[in-house]
Amino acid sequence: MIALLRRDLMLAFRAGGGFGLGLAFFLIVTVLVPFSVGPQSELLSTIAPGVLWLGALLACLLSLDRLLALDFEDGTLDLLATAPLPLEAALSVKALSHWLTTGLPLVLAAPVLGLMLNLAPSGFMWLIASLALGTPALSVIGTFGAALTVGIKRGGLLMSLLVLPLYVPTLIFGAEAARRGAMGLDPGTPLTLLAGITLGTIALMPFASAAVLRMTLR
Amino acid sequence: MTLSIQNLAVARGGVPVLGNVSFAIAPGQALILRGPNGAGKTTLLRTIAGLQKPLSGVIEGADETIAYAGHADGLKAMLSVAENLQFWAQVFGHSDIEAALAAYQLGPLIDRLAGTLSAGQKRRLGLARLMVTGRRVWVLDEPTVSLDADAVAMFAAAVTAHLGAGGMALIATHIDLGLNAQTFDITPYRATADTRSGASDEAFL
Amino acid sequence: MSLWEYANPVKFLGLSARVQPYLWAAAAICVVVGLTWGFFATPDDYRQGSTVKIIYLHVPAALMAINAWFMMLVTSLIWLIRRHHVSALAAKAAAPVGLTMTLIALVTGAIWGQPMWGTWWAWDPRLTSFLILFLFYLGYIALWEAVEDPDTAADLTSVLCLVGSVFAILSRYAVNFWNQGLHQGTSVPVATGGRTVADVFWYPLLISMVGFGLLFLSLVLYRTGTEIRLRRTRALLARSRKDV
Amino acid sequence: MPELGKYATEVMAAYGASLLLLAGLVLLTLRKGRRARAELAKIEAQRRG
Repeated sequence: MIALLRRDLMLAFRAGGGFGLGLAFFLIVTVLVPFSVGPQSELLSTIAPGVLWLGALLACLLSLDRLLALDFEDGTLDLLATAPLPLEAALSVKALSHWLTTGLPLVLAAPVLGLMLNLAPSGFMWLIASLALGTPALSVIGTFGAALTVGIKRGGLLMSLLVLPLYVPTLIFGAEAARRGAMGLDPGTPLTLLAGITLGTIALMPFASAAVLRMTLR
Repeated sequence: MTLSIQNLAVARGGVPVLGNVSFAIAPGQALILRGPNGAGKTTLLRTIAGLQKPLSGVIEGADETIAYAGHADGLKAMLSVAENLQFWAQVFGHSDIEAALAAYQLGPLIDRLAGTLSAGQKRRLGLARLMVTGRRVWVLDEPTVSLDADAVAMFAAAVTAHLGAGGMALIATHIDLGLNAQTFDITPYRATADTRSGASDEAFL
Repeated sequence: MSLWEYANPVKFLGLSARVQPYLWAAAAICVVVGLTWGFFATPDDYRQGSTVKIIYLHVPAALMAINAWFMMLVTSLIWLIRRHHVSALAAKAAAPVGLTMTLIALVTGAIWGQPMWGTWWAWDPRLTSFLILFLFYLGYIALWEAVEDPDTAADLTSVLCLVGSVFAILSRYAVNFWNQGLHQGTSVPVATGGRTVADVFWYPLLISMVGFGLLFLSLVLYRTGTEIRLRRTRALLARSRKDV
Repeated sequence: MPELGKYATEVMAAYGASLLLLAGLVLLTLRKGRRARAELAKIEAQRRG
């Protein structure tokens, strides 16, 4: 398992591995927001938590179709399926490496972008907390979407269509927690629910993803 | 432990292609599969490797013993030869890649990125992967594609050494490897009406 | 004789051909009677005026939108557990019907909302939930269309339906949490235990709901038959290619 | 025609749109069904003939 994680991380950091693409996308989307809604700082500060959450979600989505498609094309998935490592574990590791290369940098970059969007000072801590809690769920759910569409030619668009509705609860609770934090309200309830979703998906989704992947590889 | 196949029927895309296939491979033995294109060699090998379910029949001795090599080698272009090999060794719980490197004369290429190798070199790396799995049964689908005569000799030597150590091999190939092995022609086993039961679309007929 | 015998596609076609004329007739009668009664012969609500007549479309469609997904969930489970082809194909057949019902519920809801709430669209929890359901239907149908091998498609869509159901319920709670809405309480008594609509509105509504249910059933039976014939065509073609 | 009062447009629009959608669904269903029947009949005839 550690070997797989190391390999995936190594691949992500090598040239052409796509590390940083999600981050750059996040940056650009956030920078474009003031251009589209106007530069008024009150408006920006109201929508900042939501915009940052949506940007992070889209950035996660962007890198998902590389997650399994490349391994499918070069036969790695076939070989992994015959390896002693259970497919559930392999997919959990894949989701983890996706989070480490996409989700974690987003969490770390969010405060900087929060500054640019005039996020209320009380909101920073909760923004980071909600993203840190929520982005793992995005990676795990995304892995399921990637497994569903891995055998389909040009499956990227279809994957977005399948994954985005599944992201709704995570987005609602995550953005709600960040928003309440920014408004100085107590974000405890949405944050707890978000943690619940994250833990639940981490525990259960790999089984669904592995089941689906076995069906595709047949 | 013998690999034994009894009355196996396999399907491709829901349509039965082979039926009533039976054979056994004892330790130290190899079996060469032959048959025209589209006869179902790949489907049969994938079924034995556990990548798809048989329509019917029994496969014994295949649990966690098979190393499969298909048309794709599972190599990453951005990793070096050693890194690719080490990765597969670790996945299978081993760490020694020296023997595999030596058998396919990959030593001089060890730091090259796999993406910069020629097709034949990639294939050699893909076959070297089998040696680091430590698995006893090699299931190989057209392993000699894009190999030159020298490389085929390396491959034959590697298989012979594997058999000598009590391993087994099931190889679909058209060329003569010079191995001391039985051949098994799958042409007569094409699925017929009475072996078709179990096909997924049978209910619609 | 067990119910599972009708899981055989040919037997299913026979049975469904026998009951379909009655079903279609009953569906047409109920829909026409319910809607005509509702449209022509019910009084206006003292608060909502004539817009209350939209209820005879909105509520049955919304009900069937959810029931269709529930039916797909059950048939998906049957496919995954017992691998009966009819079950998987019935789920495939039901999806576009459910999608249309969801769309009707959304459109009538929006048209109703305009005079009542003063806006075409409000991010009311129920409307939003239906929008999410709509997206799930779209994804489900798109996945069926995208996968070539029919059995793999059935497998994948079944798992998507299962996982989607869990997330749909999660979304429902999330949306409730996110916005306590404008929507009036439920009008269907089974959900609340007490009826909230007067008898004059209730009987035509009931007939309408039965009608939409029967219409759904007829459509699904017919469409399942179509899917079975398409699969049979495919199977025969595959065989003739192999036999040549 | 019942007296629909000031909401006539809305009510008519709701009924119109819904019936249109239902009719569209039924028509598409029937068309697809007919085609499938015809195709299957053709292939079965070929097999017998």
